[in-house]
Amino acid sequence: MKVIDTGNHIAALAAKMARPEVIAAYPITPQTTVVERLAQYVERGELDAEFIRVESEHSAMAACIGASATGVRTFTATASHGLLLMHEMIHWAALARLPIVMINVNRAIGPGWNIWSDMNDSMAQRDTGWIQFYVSSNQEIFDTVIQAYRIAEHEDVMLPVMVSYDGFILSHTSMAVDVPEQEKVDSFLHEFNSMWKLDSSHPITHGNIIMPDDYMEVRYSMKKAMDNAMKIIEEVDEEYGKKFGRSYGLVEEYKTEDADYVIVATSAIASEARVAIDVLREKGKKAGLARLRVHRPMPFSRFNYDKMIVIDRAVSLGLGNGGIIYNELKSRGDVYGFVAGLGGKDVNYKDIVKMYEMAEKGKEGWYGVEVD
Amino acid sequence: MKVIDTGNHIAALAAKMARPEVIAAYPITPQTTVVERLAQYVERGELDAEFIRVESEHSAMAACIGASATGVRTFTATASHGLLLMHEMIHWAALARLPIVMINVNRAIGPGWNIWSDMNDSMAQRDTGWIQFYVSSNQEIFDTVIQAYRIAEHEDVMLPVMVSYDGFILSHTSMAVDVPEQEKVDSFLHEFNSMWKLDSSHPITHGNIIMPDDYMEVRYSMKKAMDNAMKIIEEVDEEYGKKFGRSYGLVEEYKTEDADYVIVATSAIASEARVAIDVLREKGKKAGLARLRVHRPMPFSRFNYDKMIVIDRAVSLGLGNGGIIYNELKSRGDVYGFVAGLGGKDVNYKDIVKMYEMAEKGKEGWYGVEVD
Amino acid sequence: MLTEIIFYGRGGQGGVTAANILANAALKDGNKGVQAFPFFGAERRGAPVRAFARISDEEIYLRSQITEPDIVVVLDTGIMDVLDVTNGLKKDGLILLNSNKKPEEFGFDFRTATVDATGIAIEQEIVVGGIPVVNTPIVGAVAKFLGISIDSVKEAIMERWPGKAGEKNARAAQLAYEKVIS
Amino acid sequence: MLTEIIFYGRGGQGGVTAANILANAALKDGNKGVQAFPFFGAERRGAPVRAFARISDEEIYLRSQITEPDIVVVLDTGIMDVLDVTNGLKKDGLILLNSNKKPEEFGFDFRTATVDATGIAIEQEIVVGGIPVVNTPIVGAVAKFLGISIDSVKEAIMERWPGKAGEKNARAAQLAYEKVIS
Amino acid sequence: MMETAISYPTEGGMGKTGTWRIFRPVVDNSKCINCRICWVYCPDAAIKMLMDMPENEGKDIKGIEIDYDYCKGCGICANECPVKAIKMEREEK
Amino acid sequence: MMETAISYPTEGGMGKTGTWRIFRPVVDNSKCINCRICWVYCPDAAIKMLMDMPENEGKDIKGIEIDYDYCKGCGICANECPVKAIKMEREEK
Amino acid sequence: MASIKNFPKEEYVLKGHAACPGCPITIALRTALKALGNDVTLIVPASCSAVVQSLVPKTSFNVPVLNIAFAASASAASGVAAALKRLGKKTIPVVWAGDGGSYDIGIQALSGALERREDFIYVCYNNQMYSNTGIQRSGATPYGAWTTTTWTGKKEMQKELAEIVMAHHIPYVATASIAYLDDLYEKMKKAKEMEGPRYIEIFSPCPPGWRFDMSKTVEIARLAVQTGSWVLYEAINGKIEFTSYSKMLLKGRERKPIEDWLRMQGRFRHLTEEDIKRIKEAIDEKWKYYMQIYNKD
Amino acid sequence: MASIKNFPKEEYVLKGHAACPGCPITIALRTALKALGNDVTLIVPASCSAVVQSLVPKTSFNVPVLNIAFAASASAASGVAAALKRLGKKTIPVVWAGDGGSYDIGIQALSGALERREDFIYVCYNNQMYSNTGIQRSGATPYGAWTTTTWTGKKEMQKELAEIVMAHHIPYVATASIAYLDDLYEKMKKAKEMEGPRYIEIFSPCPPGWRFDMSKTVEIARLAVQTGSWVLYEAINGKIEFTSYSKMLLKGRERKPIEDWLRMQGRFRHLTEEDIKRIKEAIDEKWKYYMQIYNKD
Ligand SMILES: Cc1ncc(C[n+]2csc(CCOP(=O)(O)OP(=O)(O)O)c2C)c(N)n1
Ligand SMILES: Cc1ncc(C[n+]2csc(CCOP(=O)(O)OP(=O)(O)O)c2C)c(N)n1
Ligand code: SF4
Ligand code: SF4
Ligand code: SF4
Ligand code: SF4
Ligand code: SF4
Ligand code: SF4
Ligand SMILES: [Mg+2]
Ligand SMILES: [Mg+2]
Repeated sequence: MKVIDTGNHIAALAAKMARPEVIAAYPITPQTTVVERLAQYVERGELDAEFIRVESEHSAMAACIGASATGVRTFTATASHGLLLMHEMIHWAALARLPIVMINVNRAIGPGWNIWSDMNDSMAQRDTGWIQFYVSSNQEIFDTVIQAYRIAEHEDVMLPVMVSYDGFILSHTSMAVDVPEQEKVDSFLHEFNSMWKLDSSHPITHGNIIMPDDYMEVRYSMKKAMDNAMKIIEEVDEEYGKKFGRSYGLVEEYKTEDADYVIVATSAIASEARVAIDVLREKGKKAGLARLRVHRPMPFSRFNYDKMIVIDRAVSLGLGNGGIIYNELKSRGDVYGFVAGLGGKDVNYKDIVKMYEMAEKGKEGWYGVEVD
Repeated sequence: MKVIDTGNHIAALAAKMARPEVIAAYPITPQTTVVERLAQYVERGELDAEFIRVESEHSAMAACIGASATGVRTFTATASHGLLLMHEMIHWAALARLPIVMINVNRAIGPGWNIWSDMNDSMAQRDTGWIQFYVSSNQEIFDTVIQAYRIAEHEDVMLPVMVSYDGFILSHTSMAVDVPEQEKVDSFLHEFNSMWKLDSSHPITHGNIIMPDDYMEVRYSMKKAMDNAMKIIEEVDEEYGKKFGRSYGLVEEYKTEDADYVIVATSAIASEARVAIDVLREKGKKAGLARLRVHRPMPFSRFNYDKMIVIDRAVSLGLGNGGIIYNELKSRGDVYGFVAGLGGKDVNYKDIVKMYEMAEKGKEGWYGVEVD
Repeated sequence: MLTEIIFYGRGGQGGVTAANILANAALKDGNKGVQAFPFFGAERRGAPVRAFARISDEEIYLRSQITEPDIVVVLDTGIMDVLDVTNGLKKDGLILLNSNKKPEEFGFDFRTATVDATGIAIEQEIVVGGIPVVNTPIVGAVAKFLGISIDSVKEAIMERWPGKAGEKNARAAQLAYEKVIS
Repeated sequence: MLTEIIFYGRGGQGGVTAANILANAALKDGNKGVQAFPFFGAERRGAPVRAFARISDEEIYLRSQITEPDIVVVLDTGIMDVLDVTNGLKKDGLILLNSNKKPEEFGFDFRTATVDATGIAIEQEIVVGGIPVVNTPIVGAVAKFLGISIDSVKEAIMERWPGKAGEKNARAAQLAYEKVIS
Repeated sequence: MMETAISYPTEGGMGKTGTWRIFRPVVDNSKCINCRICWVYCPDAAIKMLMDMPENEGKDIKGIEIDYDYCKGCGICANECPVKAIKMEREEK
Repeated sequence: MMETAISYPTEGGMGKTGTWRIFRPVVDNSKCINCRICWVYCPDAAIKMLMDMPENEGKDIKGIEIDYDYCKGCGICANECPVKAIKMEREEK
Repeated sequence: MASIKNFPKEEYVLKGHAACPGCPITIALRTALKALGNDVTLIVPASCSAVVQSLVPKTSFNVPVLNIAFAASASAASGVAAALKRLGKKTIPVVWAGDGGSYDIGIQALSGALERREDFIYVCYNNQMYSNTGIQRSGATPYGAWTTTTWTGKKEMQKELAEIVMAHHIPYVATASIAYLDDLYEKMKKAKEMEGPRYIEIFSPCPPGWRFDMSKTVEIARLAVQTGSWVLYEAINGKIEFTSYSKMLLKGRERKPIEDWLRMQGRFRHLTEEDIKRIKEAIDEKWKYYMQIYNKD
Repeated sequence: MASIKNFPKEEYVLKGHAACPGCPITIALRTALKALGNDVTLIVPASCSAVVQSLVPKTSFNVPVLNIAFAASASAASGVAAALKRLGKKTIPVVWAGDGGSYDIGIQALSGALERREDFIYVCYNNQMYSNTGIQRSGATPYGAWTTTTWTGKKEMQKELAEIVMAHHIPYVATASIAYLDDLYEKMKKAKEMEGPRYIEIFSPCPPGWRFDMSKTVEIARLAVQTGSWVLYEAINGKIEFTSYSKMLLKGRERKPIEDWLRMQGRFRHLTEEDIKRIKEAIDEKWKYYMQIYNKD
């Protein structure tokens, strides 16, 4: 069925169709309509689940942890400061190996308060042990949320998954989305499955004091799970493709085969870049695009291009020019990095064309600020 | 004066001698004795300051922000989960350009509860816009806390500074420290200086809604401050050296001139590695050491070695082998990465010698776990 | 072909709804690419606001804001005192105004159309809290210039408000479709 | 030269304090490198615990735990039932025990020394909550084997507990220094 | 270059917010009894009492002045005025 | 390989915690009145009532048994026993 | 007793701010600042009040303002207070927070600051929901109210934050309303003269959030008091005294029917007779208790 | 009335755990679990109780335990409760938290869960400080007590968390003590049979933290009640009833002198006559109030 709706409502719809048993979330712009819609589904009886209207995001993630540890599928959504306030519990969920799925609607961090798209919020969680997706369309939001549960709950993975997309640009933009039948989704997702659970008939304790050797093993097993995830993500995506007719991969390539320079970007900018590629090609430039869809695990091996132009909407200040993906990919070839679109500054295909042309001249840096 | 005391007590002593006006902190192992000692100084009248016994770390940082914004010097200290709970306010302090100085005593993240050294706590804050030091001895704790105030409050910087060191390994180990006279410290530190402050005779508002263009400028000005910090850190260190006879630089080199492989490490492991270098040299191997003392801003340009062996005590799971510094330096040459010592697993010079010998054979990865 | 549209109105006046209904109607008419989105501001009720729509027969990859629209729709001509609605409008672009005046009375250097959406709303009794609802008639009018069938518009309206309310709104759209002048 | 020492005792018995005083005394004697640190455990009162000291005439860069000590000090021989205090001890290493027995009675394959620290503590009336404080006498005894002057030990004790308490403890250290047998 | 989010007190922070108005309060000062109710409740501080104006000092004057540059037309003044001296009229544009 | 911090219920989680003891509770069961006070207060669950033991079922038996493997020697039992049936003695080692 | 006739003419909320037409926040803040004067530092967490200030680099608040993260107002205020003490200034730190930032996400910082006896004034303007993010339920949302997270009406009774704060045994606790500005002014003045933590909560109906015509903000606030749904009182060192209209109710004036108040608000449109009965009973219960206490004294 | 004679013989706290000798936590938990049975899920935040469990992969608690971050117990419990409801299980989520994790850092999650009317039992064992990190002050630390962050004695009165919780109007609130285990057992049993949020606070003297001989844990707890410094009561739907020894005090039995209690504890060693007077007065004041209420009823 074709549905036309905002990214947030599509996210809520996908979550609903994944049949979580417990949802705990706290409102924050621009995520709010995800939560509102889910509350509505639950109150109208369209989704048979418990909705916990927590009093903060720290509690939202804690409640998901409690529910997941008790053995049910969970969902939450947040953005920006909400995500930051969860930070402690985000680490916790990963170390506890609980397959929680979370939407993060990317929004800049304050002060000053800025409600627009910027990926510093989720990128600042890159070291927490979560699998992280960055998606580019409402359709992909839907498909990725469903995939996320399969991946998170896969016995070789058992890690939480975060699906991020640009605030307003996707969250509040209506686009057409193909929504499959509930039965098809049901048959794609398996019964909830977890690595451990609390059950009074088999009492265990989770999370008491752990000594160094065991701790290092726990961390190593998470590393292995991430390694596995790289494969599982592709397998799940392929199976999804067979069933639903859409798949995306870890990195989505566009005209890269003969490209002189490959633009690397995520999310909305990556979509917009596709238009820029067409413009550049018309100009006779051999431009290509590699859209990074999965940032953790980072699919390093997919980046075998001679020359790359990385556009970052998040920065690690004090790390060269700051671009996070740029810095991570720097070792993979000749890389030009641009930081653009922070705090929701609009980045359109013309800007991207300009960046391309700057890179050709060996330039890189921050795009769109008066650099003195 | 030579004093023999634990890293934490030395940190408290240094903080005291920097004369903060407001301290807000919350106890957490292994930071606790920093807070206890400072409370004692204040209650005994040895330090004329307000000590706010906050009810959480989120509040500790918020209180420092409030005090700093009102125009006084501030101090706090934390570790592990405390640092994670502060995450939102850590970002806030940086974007507000408040020169807060914070000690972080590195400790692993739970679950399970693990109180031992591991740098995932502070490394997970690498994208927050704070200047970050990692120090290797109690003497360096003292010297760096003093330097930190000069750097943070420098008009070309105006960013908060975090000084991290290994839990227990430094925090609870007594070593001899040369403590200068209070007057000398006073003359090294200037009057508290800030970029802005709240004053009812000149009312301003800080942090209301900010639109994309202005926001991007704020971020860019932070980037410039980080660039400046690279220089200022060295200048301050040099001046400190002239005055107190000790200086450290951004990267401390040991026998690197003719080294075949340069070991790169931070904190306690970097100190232990010095012993390993001597052992390796005795074995006839041309080993060198580059101790990374400042991780933000990252002194990329100092890493001009052909072959490096990076030992990480923190991981970004899903980013290759995970080692954070390893991944950041990968583009600087031929780099072998080891992850070691997570959750306080002891890493001694013999382990480091082994890693060196493994790297020589082209091996890298996680050290000290049964890798299957 | 890609058409980009900006709706000008006030916070609470339903510009975003108009853009949404239009996009839905366009989808029904077989357009593969449709987008509708608000201006991403922090505005409160009453303040002038914008909404956007993109319609294309192909998948749309654009994610940026619209700065050079093909069509500009003005729901409340009062805001023309505050801002220049022709800003960025393509040379061969169209301005559609909610007004009972004739197009030429506005003296724009652009192709201009008018429709008395307010009048139609009052006539069809779609008034909420004393304020006439102009977004459904306006969509009817704009559909005409986009070659979108009025039936699709009405269907889209009925989907949003099933029942009585939808019918009245659909009728208003139909009337506007018929009455718009350019 | 680097000397590494492990103190075995119980939580609350003051092993860390002993290590600290020893390190301070060593510093006073001109050693450039001194370290004293607890075993980094999560132990509660009463549980067997360890503390460590390193002493060297040069700067110490080591930051790892001590696994092959030169000297092992046992504050409470009761814990020898629970753990092997000779674990890792260097072949030419020394065991110093708080005991009124003779060294040879323990039958270790290592050089062994004993001092009746408990007896000295009782004699010097350094008893807290009914439990004799053995850490200061034991430091006096161990100093002897390290070539650390007993005056430095006493000075270090007095720095920690100025006044009466310090004096009693210093006297205990002195006595132990004199009475230790090996 | 903006270094951090600092703002300075300014009248018209959001511009002339009078443009947001759909209904306009119109006062009949001859009815006014100087009760100050509209003045104290106006959320936009858009009402001034005539008697508070320096030029009217000492005069026995009744009535208010509405700053239409900023009045957002909420109608609270009209709703609260005890003598119905204020009426809301559709803004003509 | 440890995948996450899971623990299973085990007696002696910290080993034989009786080794922590400095003083040892010694009971004189002839004084005991079976009041259960020591049993209920023992923080280490180291006291068993003789009458609760299966082998003593039905018997009119008085007294307790202390599990020295785990008794940490806190002395609460001795302090609380209403008839002073328990004494704390210095552990001989 | 203060009268609006004597309110200072100074305005610290400047014209042309960003609030919706008919917003209760600026009504409350105008009067509060008239009472407190401008030697204050406002600490404002995420909320409509943060938006109302206008956009950087302009602000409509003519006093120092520290905007702060949602959960952090009372702790940031503790830092401000400590710094002001060090600087020897008399400036008063005043938190200006919504009900969301006070009842829910900021309550830990608030409770901690109260226990530490911080020297500041905490104002909670209570519009009974998260209005800034578009009308979600908060701990202060009353039973039965529609919000976008309680589509069929909230199932739980609201938290009673003023009671909770009183259980912290602080020097001053007061409730107020934007309809009774002389009472609010008086309470702000009293708070200003005291030391230690002081808490004032202001009832603030929000037109878009509660779904009523923007001209009715004050009227609805007034009715809340007159129906006994909101109560005006103050507690100095724990001793409660009713004030203004609520005092008259206590002394016997008849409460207006709660339906009058509920009917005016779209958020209660869906209430069943049963719901209304439950609300009525809760109010009756509350007043029975007040009367009992009052008559005992 | 329960008697220790009838306590179940089952032990859910296994021998050989990691608590200090004389620890009040395991005394409390042994009895609590005897009352609640093993169809529970314990939610334990950072605290001594987390350490007491022993080291991974062993645990001394023979019921399911979810250790959780310090600030997160009541919210994690909300998640557990929701999941159990979905699974149709009768298992009771029981938070087992220290005073630090309840009075200070966990109070926001607690307050939120109470407002939402979550179906769980919250137990706060109150040892009046952060013992796990080595004796720092908490909101529950009494006036005058030495801790490592209040070297000269705490300057503020303790927070009254049970009162604060009561201001949330929940079905069951009770205070208990490790000295009165029959009373504790009874209260746990009552709580077990109820629905919605239930709160029980257990007074728990800690030998290393309060500086007393480890054999005196129970004695000190008993004296706290006998001197009237700690009060045993329960409130069912807001109605307060004193219980056990406190009831006898209410009925006129004489309170023991508070000095007896203070003198036993190293943490109060430095108190001046004046301090003691202040403490005494506060207790007298409290009891005067109780007596008043009691005699009025
Ligand atoms: C940590 C965090 N979570 C969520 C938000 C989003 N947020 C901003 S304001 C707000 C609601 C504020 O409600 P209230 O405090 O009642 O103030 P009001 O908007 O009603 O004035 C929310 C949920 C945020 N800024 N930070
Ligand atoms: C966010 C965070 N801050 C601080 C700590 C350190 N910490 C662990 S337990 C504890 C004190 C616990 O006190 P309480 O809740 O009273 O329990 P008790 O130790 O007294 O049993 C502290 C401060 C932590 N684990 N997490
Ligand atoms: S209509 Fe509203 S904004 Fe305008 S003057 Fe009246 S009260 Fe003020
Ligand atoms: S409310 Fe009416 S009578 Fe009172 S001052 Fe205003 S206009 Fe005059
Ligand atoms: S001494 Fe303590 S641990 Fe041992 S049996 Fe008695 S009460 Fe139990
Ligand atoms: S307390 Fe004493 S009398 Fe009572 S059961 Fe124990 S040993 Fe027997
Ligand atoms: S939503 Fe309500 S509280 Fe917020 S600015 Fe608008 S009227 Fe004021
Ligand atoms: S410190 Fe106190 S509460 Fe903690 S385990 Fe020891 S006795 Fe128990
Ligand atoms: Mg609100
Ligand atoms: Mg405690």
